Amino acid sequence: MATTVKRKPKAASAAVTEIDRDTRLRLYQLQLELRYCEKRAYDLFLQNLIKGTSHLALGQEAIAAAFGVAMRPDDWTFCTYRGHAHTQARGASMEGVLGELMGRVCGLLKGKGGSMHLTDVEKGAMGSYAIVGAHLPIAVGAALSAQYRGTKQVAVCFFGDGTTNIGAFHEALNLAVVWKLPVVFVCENNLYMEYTPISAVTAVEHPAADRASAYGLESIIVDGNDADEVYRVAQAALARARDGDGPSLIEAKTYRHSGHSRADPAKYRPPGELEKWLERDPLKIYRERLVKLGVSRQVLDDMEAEAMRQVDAATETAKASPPPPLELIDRDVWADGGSSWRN
Amino acid sequence: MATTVKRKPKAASAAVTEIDRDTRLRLYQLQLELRYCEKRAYDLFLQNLIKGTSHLALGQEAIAAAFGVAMRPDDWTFCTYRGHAHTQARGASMEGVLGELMGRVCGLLKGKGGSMHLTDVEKGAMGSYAIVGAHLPIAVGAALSAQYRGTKQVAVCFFGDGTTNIGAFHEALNLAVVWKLPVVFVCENNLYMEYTPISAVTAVEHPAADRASAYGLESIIVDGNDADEVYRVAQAALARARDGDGPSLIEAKTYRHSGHSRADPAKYRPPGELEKWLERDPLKIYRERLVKLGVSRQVLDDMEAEAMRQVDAATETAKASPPPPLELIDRDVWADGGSSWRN
Amino acid sequence: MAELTYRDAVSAGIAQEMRRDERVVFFGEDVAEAGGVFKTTVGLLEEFGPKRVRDTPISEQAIIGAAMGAAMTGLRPIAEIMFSDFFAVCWDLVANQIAKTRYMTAGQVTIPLVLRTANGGGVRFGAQHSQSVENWAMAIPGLKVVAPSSSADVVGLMAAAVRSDDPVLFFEHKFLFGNKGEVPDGEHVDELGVAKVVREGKDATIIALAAMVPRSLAAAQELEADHGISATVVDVRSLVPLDTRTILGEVAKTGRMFTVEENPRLCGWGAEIASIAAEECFYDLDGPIVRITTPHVPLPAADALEDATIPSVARIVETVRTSMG
Amino acid sequence: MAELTYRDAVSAGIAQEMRRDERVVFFGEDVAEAGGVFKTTVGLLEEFGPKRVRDTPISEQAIIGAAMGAAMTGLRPIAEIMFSDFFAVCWDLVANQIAKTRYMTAGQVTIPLVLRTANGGGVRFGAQHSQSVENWAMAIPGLKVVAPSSSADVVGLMAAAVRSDDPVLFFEHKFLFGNKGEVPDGEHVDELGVAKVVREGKDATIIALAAMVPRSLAAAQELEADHGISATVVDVRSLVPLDTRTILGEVAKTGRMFTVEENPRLCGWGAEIASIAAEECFYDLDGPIVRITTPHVPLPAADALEDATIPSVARIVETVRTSMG
Ligand SMILES: Cc1ncc(C[n+]2csc(CCOP(=O)(O)OP(=O)(O)O)c2C)c(N)n1
Ligand SMILES: Cc1ncc(C[n+]2csc(CCOP(=O)(O)OP(=O)(O)O)c2C)c(N)n1
Ligand SMILES: [Mg+2]
Ligand SMILES: [Mg+2]
Repeated sequence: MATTVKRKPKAASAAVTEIDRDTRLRLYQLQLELRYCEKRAYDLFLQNLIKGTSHLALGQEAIAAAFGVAMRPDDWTFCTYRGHAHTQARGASMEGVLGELMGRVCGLLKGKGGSMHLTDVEKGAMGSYAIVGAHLPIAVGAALSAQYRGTKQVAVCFFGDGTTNIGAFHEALNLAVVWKLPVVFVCENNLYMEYTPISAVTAVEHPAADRASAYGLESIIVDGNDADEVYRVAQAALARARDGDGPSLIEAKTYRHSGHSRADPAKYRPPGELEKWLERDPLKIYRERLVKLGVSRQVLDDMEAEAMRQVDAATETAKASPPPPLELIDRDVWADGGSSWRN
Repeated sequence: MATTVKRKPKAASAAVTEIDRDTRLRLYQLQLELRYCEKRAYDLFLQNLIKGTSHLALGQEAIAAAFGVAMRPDDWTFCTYRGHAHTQARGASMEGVLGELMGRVCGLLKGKGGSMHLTDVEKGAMGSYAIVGAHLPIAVGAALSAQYRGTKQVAVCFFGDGTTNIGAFHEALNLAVVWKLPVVFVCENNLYMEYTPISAVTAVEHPAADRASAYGLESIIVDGNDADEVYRVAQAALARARDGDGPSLIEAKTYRHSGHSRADPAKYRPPGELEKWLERDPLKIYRERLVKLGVSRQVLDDMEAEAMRQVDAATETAKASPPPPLELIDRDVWADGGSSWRN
Repeated sequence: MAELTYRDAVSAGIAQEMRRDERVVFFGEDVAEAGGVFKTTVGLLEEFGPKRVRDTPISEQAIIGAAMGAAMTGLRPIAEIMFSDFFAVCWDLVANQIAKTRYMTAGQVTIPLVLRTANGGGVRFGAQHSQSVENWAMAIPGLKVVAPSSSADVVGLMAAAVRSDDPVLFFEHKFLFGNKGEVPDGEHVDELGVAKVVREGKDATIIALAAMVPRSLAAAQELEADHGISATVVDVRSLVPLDTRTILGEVAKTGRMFTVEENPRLCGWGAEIASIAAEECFYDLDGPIVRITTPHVPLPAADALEDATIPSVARIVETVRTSMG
Repeated sequence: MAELTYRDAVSAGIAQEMRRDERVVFFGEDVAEAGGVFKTTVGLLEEFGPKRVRDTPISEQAIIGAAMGAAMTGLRPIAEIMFSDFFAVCWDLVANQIAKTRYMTAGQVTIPLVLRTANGGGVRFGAQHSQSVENWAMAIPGLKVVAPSSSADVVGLMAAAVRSDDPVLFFEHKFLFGNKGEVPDGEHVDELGVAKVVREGKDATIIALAAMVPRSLAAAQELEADHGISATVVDVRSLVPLDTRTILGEVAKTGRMFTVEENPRLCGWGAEIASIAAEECFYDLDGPIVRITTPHVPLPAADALEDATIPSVARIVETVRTSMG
């Protein structure tokens, strides 16, 4: 699948620029880390060490990884409940992620938020939002802050195909364009909202790209399983935002290998669909490309082993971490650290 | 201004069909009634007989009138606080309208709703909604009911340019298309939201028409000050809906002669703008056309006198009507007629 | 009598009403093909077909608006809002449109609909998927508000809600979905606005709702067994209409009132009922009215934290015991 | 001391803070070029320019979301929601995002913002433009809630709200916009969470907010003059944080408590404060706690109906008199 673009001169769409070897290795490394860590999360469910819900992005790693590599350290990420990868891709620690899923005090949120709200402000991971659409306007606000303060920071906002049908999507896109804000909207079209195919509930074929013109934006579709393609589009959109040319809306075509959430066996998929997409697994694609580009198998094997080692270490740390102390219940409602509503 | 249309085969856009003399006279008569009644409302403010707020549609009558004439009696209208004309155009009585504005018991809502909520269910005027955007999804629901029951009724939903930037607009349009519902969305683009030019807060030039493609709909722009043009577009859209071909989105270009609401002197308008639009006053356009088509001035003068007579009579009735009795406060919260929340 | 889970009682209740009345249609996100994310609507699409049972986009305003418009024009829709927290994205349609339109139009419009939702905490879903927001609804004139605690009540109150000509918000409790209970055979229809005395006692009256009902019952048993305190437990079931007769009557009998609610501390339904008592049966009270609530914090996610935040059996026992002591 | 209308006090308060702190930006619908539909923000665009004072589209979710995102990243935004009823179209951003994010992230995020709005009835705007929804906000953990009754409080509490590192919902009352009052010269900064005893009495304590404060004062005068009942009046000013010390202290002194609120009957702030008293100063009470509220109906529009629905001086007098009699 090639990147397709319609209309408008100053495009956020990808120029065919070269990506150097180091960048490529970082892209692979990051995809490995995201993949292995989420696979571990899956194992931890099965061991009943993760309670509540959890939403894996297995198969969608190329997008988070490409942006993670392309973004400046002081840029901001806003993502969803399916945000483990996006948060980690900004540098949040694996034990912070796994610990939060397991409800341990070493978790990014000390267990207070849970899997759907991963946040690491120091790393620019400005939060995972669990109500569909809410974070799009919030990302717009961060972009307003960057514009106002002249910092050239960019807010990147990830969301799913299903999110394009909620009102907040529309309001956020319009305001971002009206104020020409440095924000990049990334729709990860994985074909399904929860269990319902996006095509069954959407008036257009490409839920994001076919709406871009409603905000005077160009229509950008990228192969979300190809980290290089996403990286190029990301660089262009980030540059456009930094140059003061306003927002972009990118639709990345992808697929989640597992169900919507922990509870979902994904029986609604037509037979053969998953298999077809597994052929296009972003890690598989990327490994093959690196091999073709002359990276030795040994280097790749080492990278894989290293990622696994990190995940193992993080798992041990998280498992050893205690549950959060009960006094945290009354902490941090307010900026003074407390929760008191009376004198 | 001609009707412009982009894309799509089965169009709700106007074919250049002939409009017969009788229809034309009804269109004029209705525009007169709407105009004179609202002008009277304005006079009644000045006499302090109308309290609270009130939103006139002086200058926008062609749209309400054209749909009023084109719709079937059992079709449904959903409109906004600026809904006197739309409600009256379905057959609601002038004293019902003026009485409601004056807070009298003869009002359409017995004084309980006020000017922003005019409703006459018997006439298919299903309500005026005062929170921007809310009635679009409600109209979608009425269309669902028509589709489900197979009645071929159509829901027509009027709203302003500013409304295209709120989330409910987006959700309603998408769902209407997904379910292929018999609903006609009519955006009356009068260039301003309240006091702010729509162009200052909207990402595209044509707030509705430029968004039609985001729902797979054709882009339709019509001269909203020409009742014939609107009538043709209305007929086509209503037919399309009745034939089971789904919704339409129409952008009607128009202008309000007065301020946004009672409190607004409309100082934000650039000099000369109002004057330019007064040249294109729908009543003026229409009278000239009728004269050109051979209708005698005497017939037109008589129609005008008759409309004025009706307004005068309604004014007297409304003035003579008492304020609503206090027992209405506790009525009609519930379907049993009462308001009791306990036993 | 059949034994049904609370979960299955939901679809049973809806199916009972859809069989009876063609005007009842049902829609929401993932409710049709998938049978709902909580599996509360399994089988409805199969039985009633795609015209009556529909999947929607993620468009809560459109869902609620569509339900309202359909209800105004002859249907009796049931719409699902997947988690009650999401009422916040469509509250205008609920609180400003559905609740007020009949009144504002002097009765011209009737809006017979049911908005069902999964409410409440206890399942580690975190602060945006665990709220108890029945108090948001209770605060809005024009809405009826129901929250069943048992399988039988799910069916019976669902039927009453669907048959009501007024809009009803129907709060199903996530924590109860797996609970089993007897449901009367044949058509089962209950009544809105009737509280139930689920345990009779002499010393104190505990007023509870939804998941707090079984917890209050367990607490009452422990209070009796371990502390010799005999407590009445009232299941409110319906916040609007509110059965003040039963509630105040039971309070007057014991002279002590406790409310147990999942709402955060401020402005929950417990405050409302406590205030009614403080005004209307002040002279029957032998001591302070005590509310047992979630503290005024968003709900934390980790198991230990969540369990210590929502009122527990232990906290109910402890609070009643100390206040009576 | 300058005399300012409540309306002009709004822009004065905002301007005072914008002069002091560059991080304060302000936006909303029709607030800049037009100075606001209530003319509460006249002159701000002229003084602070279009980078800091911005008109928005009709997109309340985007407005509130933008305020939140900006607040998380270094600004201190003030956003306007034109009528408080419209919080219903953006309640998710307020109740689920702004209120909870700091807590959920274990304090990683600070959200210093002010959401201002025109609240309350009395101006014939009908049920969708007249609500008193400060109780909606009070029910949500994580929001501070302020409602001034005088010009001085508008300025002083606005300053406190802007300087607070927590999100504050600031309820300006439509009915008070034309009222004049003294405002201290120079920088005026008040404190959140401090109630004010605006009249001291011996027999009863009336707890009021916003437009109900002048009305309660008038009622207290009439009660004293015509019925020999001497009433304390407390202006709550801040619902969160709540000055329970002052409120309960004043209730304890007189032994009788009345709340006067515009909220509809069920789950208003009056219920909350009454319940606190029923628990914490039960033994100080000499009689029932009585709430004076709008009945549980949407607000009707016609003058006669609206005036008879919102608590009036006459109704306050009558209710207190009868309950004390
Ligand atoms: C307002 C709202 N409605 C419904 C949900 C329940 N929900 C959670 S995820 C989801 C599907 C989202 O689909 P999409 O945007 O495609 O993202 P994906 O899960 O595929 O990454 C739904 C309906 C929600 N969280 N918020
Ligand atoms: C959700 C919401 N936000 C703001 C308002 C206040 N308001 C009333 S009318 C209006 C302007 C609407 O503009 P438009 O849609 O163009 O309609 P017009 O008044 O021009 O007919 C605004 C902002 C409202 N009623 N509802
Ligand atoms: Mg998806
Ligand atoms: Mg307009």
